[in-house]
Amino acid sequence: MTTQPAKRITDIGPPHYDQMLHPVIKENYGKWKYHETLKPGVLCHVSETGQKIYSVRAGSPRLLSIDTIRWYADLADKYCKGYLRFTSRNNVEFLLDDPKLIDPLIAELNQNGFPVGGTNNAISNIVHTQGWVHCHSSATDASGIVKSVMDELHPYFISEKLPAKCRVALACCLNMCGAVHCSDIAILGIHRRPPKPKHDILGKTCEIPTVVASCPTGAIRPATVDGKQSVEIVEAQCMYCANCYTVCPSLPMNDPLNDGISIWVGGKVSNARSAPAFSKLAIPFIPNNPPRWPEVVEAVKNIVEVWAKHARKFERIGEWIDRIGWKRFFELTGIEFTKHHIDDFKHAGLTYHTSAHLRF
Amino acid sequence: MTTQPAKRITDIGPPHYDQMLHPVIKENYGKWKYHETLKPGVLCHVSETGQKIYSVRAGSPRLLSIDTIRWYADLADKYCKGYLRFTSRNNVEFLLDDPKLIDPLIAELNQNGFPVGGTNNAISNIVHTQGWVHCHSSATDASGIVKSVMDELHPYFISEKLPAKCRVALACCLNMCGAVHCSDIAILGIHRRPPKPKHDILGKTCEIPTVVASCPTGAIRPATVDGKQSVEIVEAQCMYCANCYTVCPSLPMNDPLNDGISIWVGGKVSNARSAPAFSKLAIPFIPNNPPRWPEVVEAVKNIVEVWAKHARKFERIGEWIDRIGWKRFFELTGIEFTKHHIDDFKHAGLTYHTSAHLRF
Amino acid sequence: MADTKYETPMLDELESGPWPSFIKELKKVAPRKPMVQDLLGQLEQSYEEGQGHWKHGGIVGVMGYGGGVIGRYSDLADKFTNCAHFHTIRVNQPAGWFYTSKALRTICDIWERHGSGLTNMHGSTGDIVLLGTTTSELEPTFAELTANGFDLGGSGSDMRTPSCCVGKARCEWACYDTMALTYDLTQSFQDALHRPAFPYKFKIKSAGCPNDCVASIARADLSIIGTWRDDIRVDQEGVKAYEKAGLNIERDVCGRCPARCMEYSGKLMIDNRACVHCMHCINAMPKALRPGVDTGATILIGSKAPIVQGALLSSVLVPFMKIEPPYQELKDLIEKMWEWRDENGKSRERIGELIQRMGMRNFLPAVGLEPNPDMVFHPRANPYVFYDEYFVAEEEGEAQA
Amino acid sequence: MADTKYETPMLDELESGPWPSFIKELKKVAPRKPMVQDLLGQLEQSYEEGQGHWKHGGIVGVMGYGGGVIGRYSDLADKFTNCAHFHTIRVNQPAGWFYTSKALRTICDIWERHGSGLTNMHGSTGDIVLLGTTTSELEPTFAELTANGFDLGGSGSDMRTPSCCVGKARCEWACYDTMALTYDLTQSFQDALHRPAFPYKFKIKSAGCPNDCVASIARADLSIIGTWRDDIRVDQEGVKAYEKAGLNIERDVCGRCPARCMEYSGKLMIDNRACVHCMHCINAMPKALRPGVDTGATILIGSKAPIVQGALLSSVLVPFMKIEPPYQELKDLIEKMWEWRDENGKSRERIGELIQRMGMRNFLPAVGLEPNPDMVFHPRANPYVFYDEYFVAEEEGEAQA
Ligand code: SRM
Ligand code: SRM
Ligand code: SRM
Ligand code: SRM
Ligand code: SF4
Ligand code: SF4
Ligand code: SF4
Ligand code: SF4
Ligand code: SF4
Ligand code: SF4
Ligand code: SF4
Ligand code: SF4
Repeated sequence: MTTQPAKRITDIGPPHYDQMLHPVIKENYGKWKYHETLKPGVLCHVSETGQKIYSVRAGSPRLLSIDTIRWYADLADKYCKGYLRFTSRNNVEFLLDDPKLIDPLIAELNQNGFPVGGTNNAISNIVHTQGWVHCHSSATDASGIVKSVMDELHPYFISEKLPAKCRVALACCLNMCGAVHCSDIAILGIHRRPPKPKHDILGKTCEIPTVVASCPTGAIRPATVDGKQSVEIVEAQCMYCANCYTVCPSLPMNDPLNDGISIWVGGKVSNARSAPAFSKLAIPFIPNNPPRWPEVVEAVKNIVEVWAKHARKFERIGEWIDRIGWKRFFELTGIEFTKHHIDDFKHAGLTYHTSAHLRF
Repeated sequence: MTTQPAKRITDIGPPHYDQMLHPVIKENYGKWKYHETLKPGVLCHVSETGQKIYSVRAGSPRLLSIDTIRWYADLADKYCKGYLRFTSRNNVEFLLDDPKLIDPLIAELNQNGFPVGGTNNAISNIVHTQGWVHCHSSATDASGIVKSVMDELHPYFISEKLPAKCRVALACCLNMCGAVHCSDIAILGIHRRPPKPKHDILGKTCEIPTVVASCPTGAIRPATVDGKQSVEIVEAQCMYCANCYTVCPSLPMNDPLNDGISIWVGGKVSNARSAPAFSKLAIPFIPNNPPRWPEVVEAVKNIVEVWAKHARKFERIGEWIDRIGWKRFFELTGIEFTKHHIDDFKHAGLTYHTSAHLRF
Repeated sequence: MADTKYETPMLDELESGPWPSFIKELKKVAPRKPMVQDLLGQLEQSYEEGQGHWKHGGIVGVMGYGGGVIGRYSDLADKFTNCAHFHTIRVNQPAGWFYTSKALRTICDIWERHGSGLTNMHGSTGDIVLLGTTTSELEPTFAELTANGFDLGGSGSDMRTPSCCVGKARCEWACYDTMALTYDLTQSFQDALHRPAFPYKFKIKSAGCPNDCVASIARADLSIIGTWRDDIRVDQEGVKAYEKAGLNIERDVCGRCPARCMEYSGKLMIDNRACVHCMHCINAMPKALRPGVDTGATILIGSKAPIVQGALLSSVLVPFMKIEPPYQELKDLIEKMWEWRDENGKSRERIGELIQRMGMRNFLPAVGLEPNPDMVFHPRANPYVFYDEYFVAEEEGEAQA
Repeated sequence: MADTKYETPMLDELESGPWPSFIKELKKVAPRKPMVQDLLGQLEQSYEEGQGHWKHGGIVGVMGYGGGVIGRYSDLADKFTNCAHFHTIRVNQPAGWFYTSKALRTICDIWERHGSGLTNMHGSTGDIVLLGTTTSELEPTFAELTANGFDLGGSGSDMRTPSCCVGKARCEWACYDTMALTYDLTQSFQDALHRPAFPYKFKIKSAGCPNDCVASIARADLSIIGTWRDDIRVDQEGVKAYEKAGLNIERDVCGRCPARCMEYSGKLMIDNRACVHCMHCINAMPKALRPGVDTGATILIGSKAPIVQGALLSSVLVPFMKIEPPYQELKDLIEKMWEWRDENGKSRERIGELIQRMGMRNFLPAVGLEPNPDMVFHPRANPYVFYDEYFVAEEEGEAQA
């Protein structure tokens, strides 16, 4: 670290949002009355005062260069009096008070390869994580898969023709920084091989009791290997969660032959209609196939399309499956149901089907 | 045991039911087309052949003297060609082929204090257990409470005016021989004090490792008391399940000051409409108050009446609560919600309310 | 009260009221049964004190059988000497609890001779419960019972007496013959019933349709619940008749269909592929609707009361099985699950708990069943998937070698 | 490709297609950023091999702060020397992710000077993520950031950067001011944010209504979800307009209301006492329906990703709380739960897991809340109820004395 500057400023927190608000927003803060969608990606919020703010939402790779951010700033200056925002799904939203500028803005965005959409019953941006670009934990990449999948789902980003919202998310390991556990479709990187202890250095780099305690299934035991203090992994008890690796670098999990992707479906976050729900396992494993992961793209697309075809209005994927049952879901998507789909973790027994409500 | 008789017959199983069937039933076995209810407690089943069998259902204390059974036999001879049956809820059903005999049979039953009813949307007999009449485990009596409650619910037995079926059950301890865990209303005897080890004899009467292993919460530890091998109970960890007592007589649980009754609601067994469901805690504790347990009677009656008043057609108690929410259930019944209602056993966390679906 | 030995003021209060009184039952036999007189005395004391007075268990039985008798001793034996012993005998009921008056009288006569004269018709598991006798009367009672075609039920770690709903004998909805199956299973597994050799009890209950009138899904390790897989039979005229009679078909039938697969507008339309076979519409209009004709049963596994690890409901094992004599598929399945439990189960662990502990992953292959989405409410939500093996890179293989 | 050091044929394939390309982003700065050139090289190798090439963690940071920087080192440092260090800096976003072009340019300029020129707008927790710099640049970056009014976000076992939905700034449904609250909490708990002293991380997310556009119920230890407790405001003419426009109100609005508390026949009737505040009807007819005016929030606790004991959703703690400055009630509650966790939590145990482990029974009194049926889906189904004390008979007391 460099030496402390003379007058060190700390603990100031973020800038106050007030400085960042478009005048129309500032004036109508808390006074919004209703909104309408002018076209996919373009919202118009109308205030009690009659004033309106127009939002144009553009898709983003999230991993942005400062060049692109500067270009966003230029666009904001040109169309939005200098005001813009980002969304909770990492899209960028340009805030306009002049509806005439909407189409020119969209044209400029499109020209530069930034699609406008993601509103209402669209597939918005994929919430995702670091992958091979920045994380030590990843069982797969993040940005590359997102790019490949969104290239394919792009028609659903720029239109609003789906039965309901469909939220896709990706996390490159079980830590799930993409919080994929509650998504309509989740793409999750998984390991399938127990950690390979580096016996020579483990004792020096890690606290063995901490390592042992870190394993949720108790698969780790202290052991002396070649005269060195280390741990042994009871491989049959390991389900590759990598929690041990998080606490101990000498237990690497990466393994190209066994790492890959799993697909999960039917989760949601909103309380609209049905309660928030976890995503459930659809496809246990697809090998990593960079740079475009065609099998993953195909799997996601298939699920989206089968759902789009069969769901009723307002039915998100999980709500649709609730109605038709998992049996039909597997039939209609052609996905195989395997032993891996049956839970065997802590509360597994509660997922067993305790009724005679069956479809034939 | 007495000595073995010369020709010992074993393993013959029960008599074949064929011998026990009314001729009309035998002839129409498997050919029934539909049924109708002639009046509460009186069913008429109609066969494809056009033949009919009439069933008259009478309430029963279940604990029957052979005198009463002989009287049943007499009635069966008089009205039913000698055929009758018992139900899965321990009522007796007289099977008639002559509808003219129905009313005389009912008259005779009523005269002798045996009510006719229990069909359709009635409250049928209370499934129950041994209690102080026969069991070593009981935290309360069975037959006495059943008698007291049914005296009060009798109007609901002889009519069919409820919104749906309401199944009441009683078990005198957590073993739940009355299988009260899936009843609309369950009356359950509970202990509230840890077992009191008989240190002087425990080591001799019980296998200490078995005793220790029997405790689901790990509240039992081997201990030497006054020089004798025994166990100690970590009282704060004991939730009075009595499983240790079942495996070891030297850990008695009975304790009049602390034993009593809990009331559970909303369970069901049938798959009709909603899936089978467990009963949930309504009232954690009511002291034993023999001979008539007025507080228990009142509590059950209150729940029945509040439900009857508010439920829609075909809504069993659990289905009604599903619709209105537990908050309203507690409000409407005036039952207090306490910390005891919040689960803290194995899967407790899954009962926490993970949505913003709330009623105000 | 002259006929009983003890004053029983508290119990006497339970003689009044519209519901038949068990105290009256006791008093009916008490005059000729000293055992019951003492029982009344002891029970009165229990009522006064608020606690039972029976000692813990005690193993008694009949020769060659390991179950069927529950030993019971008073802890006030000095005071109530006549009910110092008060064992119960569990007797297998005829399937469906059907009796002739003759059969009932036979039992009464035997019990008059050898026991208290008190019974439960029936026990919660389904047995005829003969309530209260002494050790020395057990063998004679047994001899008379078997001589008259009756045999003992279960207790301890054995197969318990199977029981079933009235089924095809008197119910139009029975999707298979519950009584025939129950009789057959009881006979086929006599040894498992009479000689406890399991880690813990095993109960079988058979219901003819999803109404489950024998509570099998809550009270049996093996629950056999009838169902159909073709279309519900609809008599449209019958439906209209219900409407005319005042039933709100749209709201109360279609509106309560859990699959929301019905529509009514003069004609009842059912999307049978979506129907979950709950029985509601049929229950509501028994004269107009009937289950289909391609019938069988769903086999479910594992229900039990809460001790020790919490109550369980049975869960789907085989979504649909034809249930026809000689029931070989079902019997094979039962034997395989028993074998698996014998190998893996702990003492006092029900099969449902064992499956919870070891997982379907271990159980299914053992009983030769393929995973099926009907077995679960939903696939797993956690990412903790076990794999049986993994790939090893060639270099590694070499390195290791 | 001339501008980059390495051939990246696999990555190049990710430049085509209609979705904006992150590879293009990398390549935009690569010409002037050797770090990014090497990053491209290393990433290409990851793509070829199917695995990442970053080493495990590494603690780096700025003076006096325990969080906000994620240390990252290449395990191919010899080959890709320029990205041997590749730390990220997490910077607190303005609430609601609102920016002026000026503010954005300020950040870009700082990052031009001190880092890779790559960012995430934004990280999953909500921070501005400045992606990739060396240890020596951390302190200068920090100095420039604070000089310009920006501060670091969280990492490690601290309070993480709170985030929120757009709320009252642009949404008509916001039931409280999410941005004001988020700003205030972030400022009030600066110390907890910058100096990790918890057993594990703690996240706060604020959504203005039950639509939960910031996924708070799934991704925050403390989820603050706006709601109302009076009646939904209905403009009946507006409703009719939706009908005219083709919305099937009965089927698609009333029929999907989870409380089934709506009826429509020319007029929309809502039983507001039964309404569960799901937002569906309002979502479906935003011009006609609005939340009530007695607004506040539901406070929920405990969500997290699956590591270690399985994922959790947040669960109801306070069904309704008014959310108004100075937010004292909420802050007191937060501090009490932190205290309780500090005392009881294990390292790497989220508060949700701690509550799962110790039970609401222990947690509620610690934070001064009474049990409430809204906290649970349903009361317990198992009979394993603990009591704090029991009665002791007088004799016993004496005997013991
Ligand atoms: C801008 C944003 C909030 C922000 O602060 O950034 C936002 C804004 C709006 N949301 Fe949202 N939601 C935003 C993320 C979310 C999320 C969070 C997420 O996806 O991680 C959810 C929960 C998703 C889930 O359940 O899994 C979410 C669930 C909703 C819903 C409920 C949808 C449902 O049927 O389940 C609505 C209501 C609707 O669309 O009918 C809604 C409605 C809206 C409205 C219409 C609210 C309003 O009146 O302004 C806004 C425009 C919506 C649109 O995109 O059609 N918003 N919305 C977020 C845009 C993300 C994006 O770039 O696509
Ligand atoms: C006789 C008996 C079977 C037996 O083999 O003994 C029986 C017989 C019939 N049941 Fe049952 N049920 C019998 C115990 C049960 C049980 C088991 C129990 O209570 O422990 C259940 C499951 C209860 C539960 O869900 O908790 C049961 C749930 C039903 C249902 C579903 C009711 C519901 O809406 O949930 C029906 C359908 C109906 O009544 O509409 C039904 C319908 C019937 C029908 C109408 C079937 C028929 O067509 O014959 C029979 C006359 C019913 C009546 O009482 O109104 N039966 N029925 C049992 C009578 C017990 C008694 O004495 O009252
Ligand atoms: C007699 C009967 C109650 C009744 O009044 O009807 C009964 C009585 C006893 N049961 Fe039971 N159980 C009876 C049906 C049940 C049922 C209901 C059923 O079978 O449908 C259950 C709940 C379902 C189940 O099996 O889970 C039941 C669950 C238990 C349990 C808890 C088992 C468990 O796994 O959770 C015990 C405890 C034990 O086995 O150690 C138990 C133990 C006992 C013992 C043997 C007491 C003991 O701790 O050893 C009781 C003897 C009482 C006595 O003195 O006669 N009894 N027991 C029932 C048997 C009569 C019959 O054969 O027909
Ligand atoms: C950068 C970011 C992903 C992203 O691409 O956006 C991220 C990146 C990492 N997360 Fe995360 N997490 C990020 C948001 C999340 C979220 C989402 C959220 O906050 O809404 C989650 C799920 C929600 C939750 O908190 O449960 C999340 C759950 C985890 C976990 C699992 C925690 C758990 O209790 O289950 C870990 C493991 C750990 O803490 O040891 C983790 C650990 C990590 C580490 C520090 C890796 C590690 O094992 O130590 C990652 C560093 C990557 C890197 O090299 O930069 N990260 N992490 C997100 C933070 C950016 C920001 O500050 O805005
Ligand atoms: S999900 Fe895993 S691999 Fe991906 S950024 Fe988070 S910790 Fe790293
Ligand atoms: S990966 Fe998970 S399950 Fe496997 S040893 Fe490590 S901590 Fe245990
Ligand atoms: S419920 Fe308990 S006390 Fe009652 S009979 Fe069964 S084991 Fe005995
Ligand atoms: S009663 Fe139950 S919890 Fe208490 S010590 Fe005995 S086995 Fe353990
Ligand atoms: S379970 Fe079905 S078949 Fe059996 S009696 Fe009940 S309704 Fe009839
Ligand atoms: S049986 Fe049940 S699920 Fe099937 S159509 Fe009838 S009501 Fe619906
Ligand atoms: S959570 Fe509610 S208040 Fe916030 S943006 Fe979404 S819809 Fe609007
Ligand atoms: S907010 Fe939801 S629950 Fe309330 S009336 Fe509207 S749709 Fe029904």
